[in-house]
Amino acid sequence: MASGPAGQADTFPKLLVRNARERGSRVAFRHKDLGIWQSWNWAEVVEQIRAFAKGLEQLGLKRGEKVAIVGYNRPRLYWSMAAAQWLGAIPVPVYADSVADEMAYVLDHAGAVFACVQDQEQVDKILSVAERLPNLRHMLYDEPRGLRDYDHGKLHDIGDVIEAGRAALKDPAASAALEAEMAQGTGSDLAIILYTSGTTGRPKGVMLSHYNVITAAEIGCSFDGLNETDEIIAYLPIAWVGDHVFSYAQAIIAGFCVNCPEGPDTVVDDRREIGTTYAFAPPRVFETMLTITMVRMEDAGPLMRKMFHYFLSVAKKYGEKLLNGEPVPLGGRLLYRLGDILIYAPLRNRFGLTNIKVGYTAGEAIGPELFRFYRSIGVNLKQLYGQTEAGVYITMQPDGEIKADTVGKPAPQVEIRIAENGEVLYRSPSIFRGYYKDEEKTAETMTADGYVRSGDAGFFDESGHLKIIDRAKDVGKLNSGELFPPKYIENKLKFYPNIKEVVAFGQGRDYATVALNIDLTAVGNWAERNNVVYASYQELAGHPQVYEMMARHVDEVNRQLAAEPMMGGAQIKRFLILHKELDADDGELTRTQKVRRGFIAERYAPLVEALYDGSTEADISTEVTFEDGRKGTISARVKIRDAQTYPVQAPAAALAPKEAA
Amino acid sequence: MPISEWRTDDHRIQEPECKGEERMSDVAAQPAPSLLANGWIRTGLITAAVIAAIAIGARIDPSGTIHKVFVDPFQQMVEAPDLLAQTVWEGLVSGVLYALIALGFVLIFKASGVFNFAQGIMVVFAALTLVGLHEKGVPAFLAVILTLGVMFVLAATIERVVLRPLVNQPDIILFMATFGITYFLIGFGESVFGGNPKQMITSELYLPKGAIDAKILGGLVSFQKIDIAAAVIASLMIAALAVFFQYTRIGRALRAVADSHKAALSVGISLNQIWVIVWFTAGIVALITGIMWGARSDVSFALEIVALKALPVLILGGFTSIPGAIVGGLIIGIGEKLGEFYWGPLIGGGIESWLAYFIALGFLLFRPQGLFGDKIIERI
Amino acid sequence: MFYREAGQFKSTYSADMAVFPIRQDRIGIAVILGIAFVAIPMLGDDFFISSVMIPFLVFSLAAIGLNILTGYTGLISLGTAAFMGVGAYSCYKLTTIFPGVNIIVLILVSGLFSAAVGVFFGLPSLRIKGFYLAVATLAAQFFLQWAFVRVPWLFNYNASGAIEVPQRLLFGLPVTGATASPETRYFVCLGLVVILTWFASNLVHGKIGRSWMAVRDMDIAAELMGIKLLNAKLLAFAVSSFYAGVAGAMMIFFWYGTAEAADVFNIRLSFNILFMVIIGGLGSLIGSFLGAAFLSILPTALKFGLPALGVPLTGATAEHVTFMLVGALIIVFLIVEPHGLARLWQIGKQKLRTWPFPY
Amino acid sequence: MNAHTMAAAGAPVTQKGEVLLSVENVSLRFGGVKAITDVSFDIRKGEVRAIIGPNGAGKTSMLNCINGFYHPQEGRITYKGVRRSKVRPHQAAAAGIARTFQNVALFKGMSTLDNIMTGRTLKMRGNLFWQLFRQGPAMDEEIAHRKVVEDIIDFLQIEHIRKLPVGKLPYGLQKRVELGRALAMEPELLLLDEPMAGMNLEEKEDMCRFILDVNNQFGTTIALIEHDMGVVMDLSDRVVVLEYGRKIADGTPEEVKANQKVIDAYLGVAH
Repeated sequence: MASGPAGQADTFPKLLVRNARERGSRVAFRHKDLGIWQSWNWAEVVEQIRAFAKGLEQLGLKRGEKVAIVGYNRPRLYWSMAAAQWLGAIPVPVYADSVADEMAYVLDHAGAVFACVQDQEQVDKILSVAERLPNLRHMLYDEPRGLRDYDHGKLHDIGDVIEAGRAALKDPAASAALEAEMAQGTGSDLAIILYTSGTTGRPKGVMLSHYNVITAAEIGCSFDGLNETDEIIAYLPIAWVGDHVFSYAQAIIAGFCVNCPEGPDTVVDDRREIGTTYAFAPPRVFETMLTITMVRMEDAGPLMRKMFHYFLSVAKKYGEKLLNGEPVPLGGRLLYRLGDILIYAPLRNRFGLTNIKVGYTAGEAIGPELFRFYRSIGVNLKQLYGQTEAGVYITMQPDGEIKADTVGKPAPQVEIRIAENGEVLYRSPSIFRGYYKDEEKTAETMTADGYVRSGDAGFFDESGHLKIIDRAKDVGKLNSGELFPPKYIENKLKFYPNIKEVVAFGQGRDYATVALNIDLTAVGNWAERNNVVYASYQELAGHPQVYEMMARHVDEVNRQLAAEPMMGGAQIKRFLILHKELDADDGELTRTQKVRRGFIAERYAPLVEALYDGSTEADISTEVTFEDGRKGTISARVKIRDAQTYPVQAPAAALAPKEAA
Repeated sequence: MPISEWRTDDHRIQEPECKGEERMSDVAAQPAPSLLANGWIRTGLITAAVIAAIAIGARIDPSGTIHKVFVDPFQQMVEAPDLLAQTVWEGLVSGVLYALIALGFVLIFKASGVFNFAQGIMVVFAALTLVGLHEKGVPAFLAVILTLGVMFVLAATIERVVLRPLVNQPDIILFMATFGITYFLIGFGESVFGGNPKQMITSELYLPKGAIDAKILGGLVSFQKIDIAAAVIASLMIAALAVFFQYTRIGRALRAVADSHKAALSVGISLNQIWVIVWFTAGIVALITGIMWGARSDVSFALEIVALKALPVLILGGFTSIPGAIVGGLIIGIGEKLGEFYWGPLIGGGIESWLAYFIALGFLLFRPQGLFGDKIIERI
Repeated sequence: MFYREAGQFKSTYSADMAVFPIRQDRIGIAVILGIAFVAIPMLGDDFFISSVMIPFLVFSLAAIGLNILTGYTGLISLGTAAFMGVGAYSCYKLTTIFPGVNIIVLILVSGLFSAAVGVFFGLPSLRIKGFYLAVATLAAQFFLQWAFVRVPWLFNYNASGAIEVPQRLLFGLPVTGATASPETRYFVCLGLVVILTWFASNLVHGKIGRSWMAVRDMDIAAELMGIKLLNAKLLAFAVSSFYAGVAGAMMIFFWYGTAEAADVFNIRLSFNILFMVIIGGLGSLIGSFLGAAFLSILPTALKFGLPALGVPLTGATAEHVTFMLVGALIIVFLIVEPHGLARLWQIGKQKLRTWPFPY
Repeated sequence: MNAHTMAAAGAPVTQKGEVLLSVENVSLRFGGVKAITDVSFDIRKGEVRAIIGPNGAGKTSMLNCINGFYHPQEGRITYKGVRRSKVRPHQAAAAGIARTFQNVALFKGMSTLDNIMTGRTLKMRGNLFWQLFRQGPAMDEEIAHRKVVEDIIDFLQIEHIRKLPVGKLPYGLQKRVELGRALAMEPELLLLDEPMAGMNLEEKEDMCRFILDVNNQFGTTIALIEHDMGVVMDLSDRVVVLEYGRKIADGTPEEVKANQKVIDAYLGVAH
């Protein structure tokens, strides 16, 4: 790993000092506390961090030692990271909601000697596992409330530590020594260890150097033109790489302001107050916001509701085009402008997204409808694909090239390769230096030529955008040897509001098939509008018109699949609509509402068989659990339909019918 | 007297501001603020001292202001007892009128907790309707019955349009609503019957006319027959009301509702019915008051101002006490007539317009709960 | 929908405690002031200014005064007209005694006289509450009204018993008397009302306002907080009467020009102002304006509006119908929104803030 | 169990500091009814003193005597070594006695913030002139006190209701706001009349913690009336027991719990 040229700001403490020099009076941190946004400018922040670092030094923190940081997004916890880095120690942020046992593992594994924590709750948690943490020497807390009577031998108020440091720094020699300590740091030094939970096993500590993090942060800053006038709200876990890069690294590099909300419950209000210009949220946040919107609008007057939906349809038609700078007829422009005054701008205001320059969603696939909704009302929402090991960025969506179903092009300085099995491999200056104390895992993950295995399967579409299909290990093969990505197919279908759940079959079979669950609310609404009478879910699910509807959706998905390289073989040949809703109580879904493919295949074996033996109907009877816990049996005759498949075409030609449709 | 038993000790009613939920403890106590603890004794002492001081002052300066205010009027009273008697009688008569207005008011306040500002206007309205109907050619006694019908319709309308939608609103809101009723009735009455003062149809109702001049205390005191009739009718009406409340089912329900709304419901009469009945009763009282008043002077909306005098009467008598209303009315009536006659000329006359309020105010400062009210107990 | 509050955050307590913390509200106020100071004098004709706007301003000020007493401190007063009368007569006497002194100063000083009288009649408020207190204020009403008629010194022994407003200049322009143009009178009224409203708003948002509201909401607890009930109540009486007094002086000097007290400052005016406060909304300054607008403009609008709609009305009938309508409207209002126009205003504002959501 | 609760649950100190307030032979009558008969006890600086007893035992009347709502006909109350006669409530407030009520007595039309701000009234100078302009000294003072109030809001964790009118808040929160308003007076003696009445278990625990924290962090002397014996035993240093207006026991929670008269009184009244 290369380090920056000598004398340049190649570590975060050096960058902070630069900020204090160049934009000392700009606000760096805000914290909603005691009713108002308490603010600190860069000069004050650096003064605090210096004193904090001195205080830590007095408590005996040494270069290379680890400092655990536990709590919600609080300015002084961010400062504790910088203060540790100032001395060459390595901050190890920990998820605040971890249970004591998990926390004990991380703290022990990292060998943390200090812990900076938010409040009594975290102090208690760590004290409860203190005997497992022989290395832990001191604990510092941000909020003194309730901690008055604790033994303060090893427990300190951060405020007191900073105060002590400040007093010690009155001595010019001590001050100079502290500066020298900071100057010793170089870009190649370890900056932070971020523990990733991973899907299996114990968390792994991803080691990132200053150079890694600075490079990653710079990629993002230059990509979206972030500067010191931007505002961000820090509300995601500080132990997560996204928050570390967005709310810490980029804030320091671009010099923008980090706003810490009053508490986890007030994020929405606090975001609105600040009016952030730069935002990050996982899809579920956007989804919740939209759901609340729709639910609330249900209570609005009929006129209001009508107007709302009319203008949403206008937005659907023109909004995204306008945002992408595509041509839109004058009438459309005017209508959109009117809609902006009446609906979109007030909506953005309620979401607190009025001033948003760019917003990111990542973490998991976002529904295209959801994604387009926000873009259509004028929020520049983008997707990115990233991992902790990459220092976050792998691919990003450049302005004007934003698609709902891809995660964008390789980020600047990132090289991507698709492996034989479809796995995405990447290499960049910001990738991690290895897992802490785990050579074996590191070797497994990194290739000899310096690429990192992402564990995800994906492919590039015709315009060079990466599409993530699934976890690499979940992607199967049909008998023909073609790829069969079940989750990818399921997600494509699930993004239709009429479809609630999908199970795709095909592993080790000749072709792909799906079993569907309709969304009773959406389809029921449709039925009401179209005078379709039904008495139960089962009846509606078996209705010929509903089958027609589903056939159209399947058809569309097939066209899309046909147009995508490598996916054409996974087109859906046959489908059926299940006679009952998949239910976690029946073991068909996990408690987090994920389909249990294997279990369903067994339970509905006659149906699955029918999907492959060419019959048009099949009888099934399944045991169900009612809400009151009673068990019963549902029997039904389920129809099976063939779906049209399309020849795998050249991408351009394949898109044509889709556009027409 | 049975009516006196109808007086409630409910603090909510004595103290309109003090709602039930404001009670904060289970133990009652005297209010700590007491300008003059042991009021009567201390008041007596102070009064005696003041009188003594005045007497001395008057002695020293027999022609000065003190003499004019504190000695001269009493000398006049003693010197011309017939004039005093006449004045007292005049006061008594207007006192009866005040008492009648206050009575209508007390009825409504007790049963529905509404501070009915419109009572005065109801009096005018009833009288106007009667005279108006007669002018249109309706025979007098039929007109009385029709007017009663109008008053019933009015009561039912008020219950339906005003009271029912405003149930459970704060007192001030209901009070304001009766202002609305007042305005409406003024406008309505004037547009139907015209704004000019009218003559009451006394002879058609066989009410006596003329005066009896009695030789009393060495002079002639003139008693208007109509005034005597008024006093008699008022007494009869009060007696009738007493019987009504004591011996009829509705009357008992009304007494129950004054104590608690729930209790009234258990008697089996709906609150709405009770309101109609009580407002109608107040309407009857208003009609009788209107006839009496109209017989002495013109029937016009000028009575609106006179009706306000019911307020000091109520303060004196307490908002919930019928005997209080009567005694209060008489005190105010006599007090202001005496004041006007003996002291008025000293400061230009016309003090009748405000004297009643000052009497009530002075009274309030020493006995905030009124003449017949129980001592207010503040609960915390 | 006009409220775009995203990005409006407070990083100091003074910003957080501002009377109008939302930028759009501040813009709204600026627009209203702009209309009042520029558009109305430019566009309104003399009739509109002198028969609609000036009465509206006078009533607004009186309503603010009564609202301070009744809405904020919870003391009912039926004597507002009398306190207005004190202001008017004081001002008249002051102009006679000090002909050279600036008329604005005299108007404000007459407010002080009214305040003093108000304090005197407020003294019983320590002992008595609620409707009982209303009777005390009625005593003020009738006594003062009597005094205006019976004490000839107050009207300079005029044979007619009326007071005639002399001409006074302000910056060389006649502002009172027959030669004063409606615009000048309007500007002076507007200026006074704006400044006094600002003062009132400052008072009710600060320590004093909190003491008043504490006394109103629960006097026992207020006393426990160390609030001296008598002081708080008397201060409310003083401030309230000051506003009423200034409004009364303005009424005679800028609107009526001449007046017989018994006709003007009567109990009905007191009631009218009480209605304004109730219909406008107790404990709301904006409500005072809304209530004043509603009740001062409504009769004029009816008088001229109904014939325009083809309902023939002669003078007397018009008055009767107005009375009926006002009475009916009061009842309707109390039923529909007992908390007054201010609450409707607030609900409307809340709707706009949460737009497009219903809540 | 964490370190904090262990420290708090340690053996209560039976005698804390000198006597702050003493009640000697106090009797209170309303007309012919005797509410309190010849009751004497004292409250020492820094302690949590509980007053318990069945309904109608005169507990609230006792508090009312202490802060000047009632004036007992007999006996004397000495506060900080000075015998008081006919103290008015606002004088008691000025002397450092704050109070909450059994059924909250908040200013319902005002926000949480304004309610607690009224608690600062005595500490505010208030200059009418500057108040008119809401600038300069008036604003500075307002801000200075707002800061104190915000600390209290933070302490009681009622940030989210800061600007809401208190009338519509749930009961438990109202009680918390009322405590906040009393705390804003920075009292030396805090009288709490059934601070936990009508609360659920969780709210009670919160309230207990607040009371202990107030006593602990600010050294405030607390006298409280409470029905929940468990709470009383946990919170208080000393307990005085009243029944029918008479004192029947006085001592540490353990002593009182063992007292036969107390047991009888509590068994006699179904609790």
